[in-house]
Amino acid sequence: GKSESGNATAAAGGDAIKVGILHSLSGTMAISEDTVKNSTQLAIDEINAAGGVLGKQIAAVTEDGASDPAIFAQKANKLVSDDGVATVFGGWTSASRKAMLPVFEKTGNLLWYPVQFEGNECSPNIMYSGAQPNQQTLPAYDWAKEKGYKNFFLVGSDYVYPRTANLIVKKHLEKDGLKLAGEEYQPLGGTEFSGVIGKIKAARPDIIFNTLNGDSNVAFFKQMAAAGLTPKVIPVMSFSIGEQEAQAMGPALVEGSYAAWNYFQTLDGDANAKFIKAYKAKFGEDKVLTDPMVHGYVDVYVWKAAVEKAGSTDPAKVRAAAVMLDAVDTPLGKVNFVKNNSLVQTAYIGEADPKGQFKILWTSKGAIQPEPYDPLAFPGKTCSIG
Amino acid sequence: MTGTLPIKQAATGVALILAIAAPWLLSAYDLNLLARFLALSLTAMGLVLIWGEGGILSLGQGVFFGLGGYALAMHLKLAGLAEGELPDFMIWSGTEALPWWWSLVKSPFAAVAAVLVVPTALGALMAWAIFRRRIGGVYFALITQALALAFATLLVSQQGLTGGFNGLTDYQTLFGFNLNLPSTTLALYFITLALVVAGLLGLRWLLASRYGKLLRASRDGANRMRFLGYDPTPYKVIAFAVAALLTGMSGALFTLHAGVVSPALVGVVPSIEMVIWAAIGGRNSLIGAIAGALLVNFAKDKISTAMPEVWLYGLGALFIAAVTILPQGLAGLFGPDHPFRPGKAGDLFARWRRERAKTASQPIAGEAAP
Amino acid sequence: MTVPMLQLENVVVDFDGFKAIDDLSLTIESGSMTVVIGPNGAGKSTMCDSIIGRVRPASGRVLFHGAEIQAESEHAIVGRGICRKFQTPGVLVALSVIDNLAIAATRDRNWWACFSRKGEAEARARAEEILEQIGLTDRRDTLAGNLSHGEKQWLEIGMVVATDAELLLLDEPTAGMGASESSQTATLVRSLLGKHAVLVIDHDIDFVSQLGGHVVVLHQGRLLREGTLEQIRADEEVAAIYLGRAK
Amino acid sequence: MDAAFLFGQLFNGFSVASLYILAALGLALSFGLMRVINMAHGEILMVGSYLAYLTILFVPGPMGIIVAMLVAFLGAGMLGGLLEVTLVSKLTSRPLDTLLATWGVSLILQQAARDLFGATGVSVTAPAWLDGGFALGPLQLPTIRLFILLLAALILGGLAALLRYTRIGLLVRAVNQDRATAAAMGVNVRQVDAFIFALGAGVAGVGGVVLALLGPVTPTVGQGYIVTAFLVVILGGLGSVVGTTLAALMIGLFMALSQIFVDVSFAQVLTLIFVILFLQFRPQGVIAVRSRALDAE
Amino acid sequence: MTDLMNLRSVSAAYGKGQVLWDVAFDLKAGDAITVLGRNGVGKTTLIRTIMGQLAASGGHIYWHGDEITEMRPHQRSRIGIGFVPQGRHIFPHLTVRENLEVGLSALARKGFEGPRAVPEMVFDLFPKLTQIAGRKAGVLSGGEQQQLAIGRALAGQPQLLLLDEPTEGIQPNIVQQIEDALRRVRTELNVAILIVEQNLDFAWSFADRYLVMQRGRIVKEGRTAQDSADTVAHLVHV
Ligand SMILES: Nc1ncnc2c1ncn2[C@@H]1O[C@H](COP(=O)(O)OP(=O)(O)OP(=O)(O)O)[C@@H](O)[C@H]1O
Ligand SMILES: Nc1ncnc2c1ncn2[C@@H]1O[C@H](COP(=O)(O)OP(=O)(O)OP(=O)(O)O)[C@@H](O)[C@H]1O
Ligand SMILES: [Mg+2]
Ligand SMILES: [Mg+2]
Repeated sequence: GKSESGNATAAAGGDAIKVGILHSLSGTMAISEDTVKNSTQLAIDEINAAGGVLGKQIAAVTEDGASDPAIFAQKANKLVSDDGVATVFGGWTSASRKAMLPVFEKTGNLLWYPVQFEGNECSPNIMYSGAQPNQQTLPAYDWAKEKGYKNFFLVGSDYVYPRTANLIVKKHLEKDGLKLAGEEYQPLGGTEFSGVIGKIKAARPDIIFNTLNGDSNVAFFKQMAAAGLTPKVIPVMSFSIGEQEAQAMGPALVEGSYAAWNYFQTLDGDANAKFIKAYKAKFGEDKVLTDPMVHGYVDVYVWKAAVEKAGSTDPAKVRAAAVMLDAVDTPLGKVNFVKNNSLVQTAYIGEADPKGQFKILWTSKGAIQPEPYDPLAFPGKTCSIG
Repeated sequence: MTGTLPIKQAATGVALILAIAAPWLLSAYDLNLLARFLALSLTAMGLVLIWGEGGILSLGQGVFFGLGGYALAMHLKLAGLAEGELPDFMIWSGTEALPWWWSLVKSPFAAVAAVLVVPTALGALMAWAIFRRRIGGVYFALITQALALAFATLLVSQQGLTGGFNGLTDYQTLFGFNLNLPSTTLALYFITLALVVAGLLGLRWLLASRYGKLLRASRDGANRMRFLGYDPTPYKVIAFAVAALLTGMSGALFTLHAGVVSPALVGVVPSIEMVIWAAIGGRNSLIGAIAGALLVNFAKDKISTAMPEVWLYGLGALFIAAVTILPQGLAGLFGPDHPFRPGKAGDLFARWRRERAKTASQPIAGEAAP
Repeated sequence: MTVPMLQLENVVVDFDGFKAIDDLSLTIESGSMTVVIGPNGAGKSTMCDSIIGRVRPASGRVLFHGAEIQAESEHAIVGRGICRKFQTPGVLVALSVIDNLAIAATRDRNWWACFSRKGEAEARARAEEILEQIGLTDRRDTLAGNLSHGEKQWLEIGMVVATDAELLLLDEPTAGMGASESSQTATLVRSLLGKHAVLVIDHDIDFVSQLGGHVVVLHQGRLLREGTLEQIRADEEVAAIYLGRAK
Repeated sequence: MDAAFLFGQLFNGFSVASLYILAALGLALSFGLMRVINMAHGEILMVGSYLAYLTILFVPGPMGIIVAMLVAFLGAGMLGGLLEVTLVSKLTSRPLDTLLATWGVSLILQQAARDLFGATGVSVTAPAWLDGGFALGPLQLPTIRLFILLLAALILGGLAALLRYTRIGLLVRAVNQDRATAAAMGVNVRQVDAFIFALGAGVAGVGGVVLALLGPVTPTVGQGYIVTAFLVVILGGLGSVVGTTLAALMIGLFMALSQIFVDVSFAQVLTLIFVILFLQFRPQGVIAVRSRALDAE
Repeated sequence: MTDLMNLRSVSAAYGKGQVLWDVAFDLKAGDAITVLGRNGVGKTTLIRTIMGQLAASGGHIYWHGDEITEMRPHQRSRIGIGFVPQGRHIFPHLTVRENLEVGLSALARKGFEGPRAVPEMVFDLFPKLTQIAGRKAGVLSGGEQQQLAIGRALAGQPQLLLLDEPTEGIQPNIVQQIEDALRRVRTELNVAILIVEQNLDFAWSFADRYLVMQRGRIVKEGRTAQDSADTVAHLVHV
């Protein structure tokens, strides 16, 4: 929607708490980030309707990061310095987060980042609510190992998340004496997979770990199918295909493939049912819900709780309060932030059904403590905050 | 022409005074934007030299922009590290030792030298290789575009060495100065402004010299030049190298002001946007180029804030307008035959009269010769 | 015996199997005047091309003061002292008439010289002088691209003269000129002799006769006849293939 | 590395080349004719893809894809013609400016697609008769790839014949060489321009359908091919059809074969460098055309 | 009988620089007019303006009494104006025959079509073209190209032929052939001819009327039969 972009929501009077929402509303990432913006906005609206925070309304200032890290940094700077927001919800790609990080550290403000990522970062000014590798990649790996797969082929988009996630997977393969059948990267948005598929055929893996991002997935699954390699022939475990992507790609294409997330729309629980209902009511019945969207939604509630606990919107106090909160019930299940600014959460593995929803095959034993640095891949590195 | 000159000079003077006073007039955020965009205007001026004067359209200026930006950013990354430590991204990419070419920019002086030398040398080499083979025009434009793509793809794919898609970010000190202090920011702004003014004057001088004429001659008369005993290649090579130098500086300064350099700044799309700054400002006008860079980028910032979806339509329309309505860019509005001159209006009127006369007086068959 | 200024030795120019110049040998002495005539397509322009480096002979040699030049780059050949006017006029369209001449009149044509002022005044003066001679004074500051065909022709002749090259190759200098302009050109060309050697290609026999000089007839890439204009005019074969009634 | 893999890559090379041919032919035509580089060409591919998507919504079933090709050919062709008449024709003899103006058009078309269809990619499902593949020894050749190869060959042949043997082909070539004179000989040059532009766009539209069969249909689908398509055109030399074909084959094979040794990203970098180096040695491209003009560069 | 063409105070300009001023004259079918003047007076500009390659900035041009001032070049060609440009401008990469076929476009009513066969008359006038019909025009010599350029214009069977210095750079015996051919075109086909020519003798013997231009204006016109060539020589060569 165009109406809420740019300036503070009209509803908010002079005495409102300003917060920033910073996502790509244009460019290649807009497709994904727009939905997170929506769910964040939904949470803000709900909170405002319920009386706001500390008795004040929340006024969201929305900015467009335009899928360009430099613009993310520029706009983060604007939100914090010019608009004077209390905190910012936003970011999707790690590149944008990395570009914004210095801005938040310099200004002492706080960013809530809603997407799974590669770990290896730990800033006091960022709240990482998306999965750390040990909450998504490694659980999926352990699951595959348990199912008896021995020969892993890694396919990813060419950027930091897939490369680092795969680095971790490779270390674990090595330790466990399993086989790396191949590792291939495709430029972001790339759609020509004939070469990669040639290599997959030649290597005959037991399972493919797919960290392709965005539209490349469509091309990958189509061309795999054309080459006779459906998910039934070689299982595929995807890390960036959620409900929305499955829907957009045409569910038939991904049917039977696996995905690892901390949220599926099919999860049980009242909080989830309520969230789904509210979102659909606001944005349309045909909409589906995904993991990052839920994180974007949850972040706002956690921020609110922290502000109320701290009795202030001061970012440092809010952060300190946020990591001390008790676990709360959310569409994700019970979650809470811990000292390394990351979220304790449960991992799930789902199998895509013909409607583009996921049947949950496996659930981790309880919520997993976040670990920014995998001890095997990055020995000796720890988070220095808190 | 003579009548418009003093106005132009006065306007330039006022602009300069405003630029000097800007730190006291603008908010910190807008000042930062101004600094960034002034840095970008160096790239636009480089394009005036090669495109406007030399007739060489480069769609790959992002390469030089990136070389300058990365050269400095590499240093900035190293400057924040303790002895023996690796930059963060190398660790998570599994790179175990610092590549030798990284250690070259360990000293800030070496880094500044690299910013100046690497783009220039590469620009010269590339231009020499291509122009020597008498490749020009659209061919050159497309080859440079491919280079920009190759460069960006390479940066992304060599994550362990370049920071990949994320690029390089999070800088702390330069020459021992804390980049986060407002005083440093202010100093950097003035350095940028000074370099822009120096670039402007330097290019003015260059274009007025005999070199400028020979460059223009080689634009569409390369063969004729050869048969007058001149080798046209060096003139184009010099132009390209100078533009690369300016663009490299531009990239380095931008990186400082923006706090990040990444492949998103160097690829096909940003490279074309660079051309549009020069096109909007006026491809034959240095001042126009500065104005173009500032205007387009401020517009982008403001419009995309207000209406993100509209920006792309706006940018697209700008491209089209720049070449159809204003082929000489904004500078064309003030040039010797700007559209607001009464003479033009007269011409339109003449055409209108003719149309009328046409309908009124069909000739009578067999009309005698006068 | 001294070496002649320019020597073509058994030059062959081959265009995908078609021999535009076929085993041609020719000598030009310093300060002399040579007129080349011959039917359209005889290879006259191509001969110039092969001297100036625009096409490369398939075999044979081109010697300038005894040095082989057939493999040198165009500007290097010009640098040795050969300059050529093209059949279709070629001028530096983006520069004014006077700048065209000044650039041609500049002695030091190395690229680094363009940053120094040395020799500039001299070149300018020479350019102004030639501007007079070619009658384009009132076109001094016009962009060369905006000249008419004939004016370009004049300008190009002026440029070639301005280079002060030892050997001037003029390919159809009077094409598109009227009779009186042609004789002006003839006067101009004759005034160059002695200091310069000139090779002229032209189809205008009146003009050729005003030039005097040694006449060479090319036909199908080969040298058909050589001699004075009188001898050539008297030649039956030349009449048949070339002159027709005009003899 | 086994032989099957090597032959597989060879086949992939041809297959990729066929995509580039479809993407580049239209460019080559307009480049050859008007010296115009149409930066919006990628978006014409995109339009073709979306037309395929829409057509298949209305005409499901096995023949949907054939209908889609017709629709895409006509639709994209009309768009191309419109673009030519409204914009490109105003900029003749300023090729570099056309390049920029059409880039502007490409931005607008991309955003329009985003507004119309959403930034999310949509997907076209290939009909069943394109599923599966042919076994050739140890090789499994996907039917869909074979189909595209055949299609590219057909279109190539058709175009070559059109240019070579028809009157319009002759006029196209004449305008190609000297527009002002062609006009003075009675050739309606604007019509010829518009025709060739529309034809090239039509071919691109069919290319777009093919892309839709292989990958997602997104507002930026054309961008992935366009830079390489340009390289194919300049490598081919002066917009000749044969040259374009050879160049596409060279690039396709180079890309596929280099992937034996390196990953896709790096193969792309190598391919670009290969083209640049190749032009160093043969600046006129694969097929060179001679001319006597003094300043024909 | 209607005049073939009338020019009424036609002016033309390149950008802001006016080159033609108030040019006016009439042509009847079968006329042969020569335009004389020194270099740069605007002869080519006049021809290009008649052909429509350059838009008239003022005045009117009529063809059989209908105004054609705003017509585009190809339309003028189709109503019967043939053109042989200065510098020939043949299509270098087309064969001789194809060049001639392009000339047939002048006979098209609309669209791209036109007859396919080049009239025999062209080969009859220029027998050389038959021999080299299959060669690429770009590699022909100047004289061959000139014959081709004239043949190409004639293929469109014009009523008026505009020739801009057709003998420039042509070997003497071919100049004669061209002259002969042009005479035949005039007498046998009754084509009006407007010719710009530097060769005063030829111009005088060929044309029956002359126009002398100076600085973009017609300063003198008359009949070649009445005046001697010498009376205009001083106007042509200033
Ligand atoms: N680049 C080329 N490619 C192919 N053939 C060529 C080329 N240049 C010239 N020729 C051929 O070489 C022959 C000689 O041409 P050239 O131009 O030298 O003739 P010329 O004697 O100068 O004729 P003219 O008097 O008409 O200028 C011609 O038949 C021409 O077709
Ligand atoms: N493209 C152009 N742009 C600007 N001015 C031009 C252009 N072409 C010709 N002129 C100018 O117009 C005037 C008339 O030129 P035109 O070519 O008509 O002369 P011309 O009589 O044909 O001469 P010539 O005998 O040399 O061919 C000249 O002064 C010339 O400088
Ligand atoms: Mg010649
Ligand atoms: Mg003329």
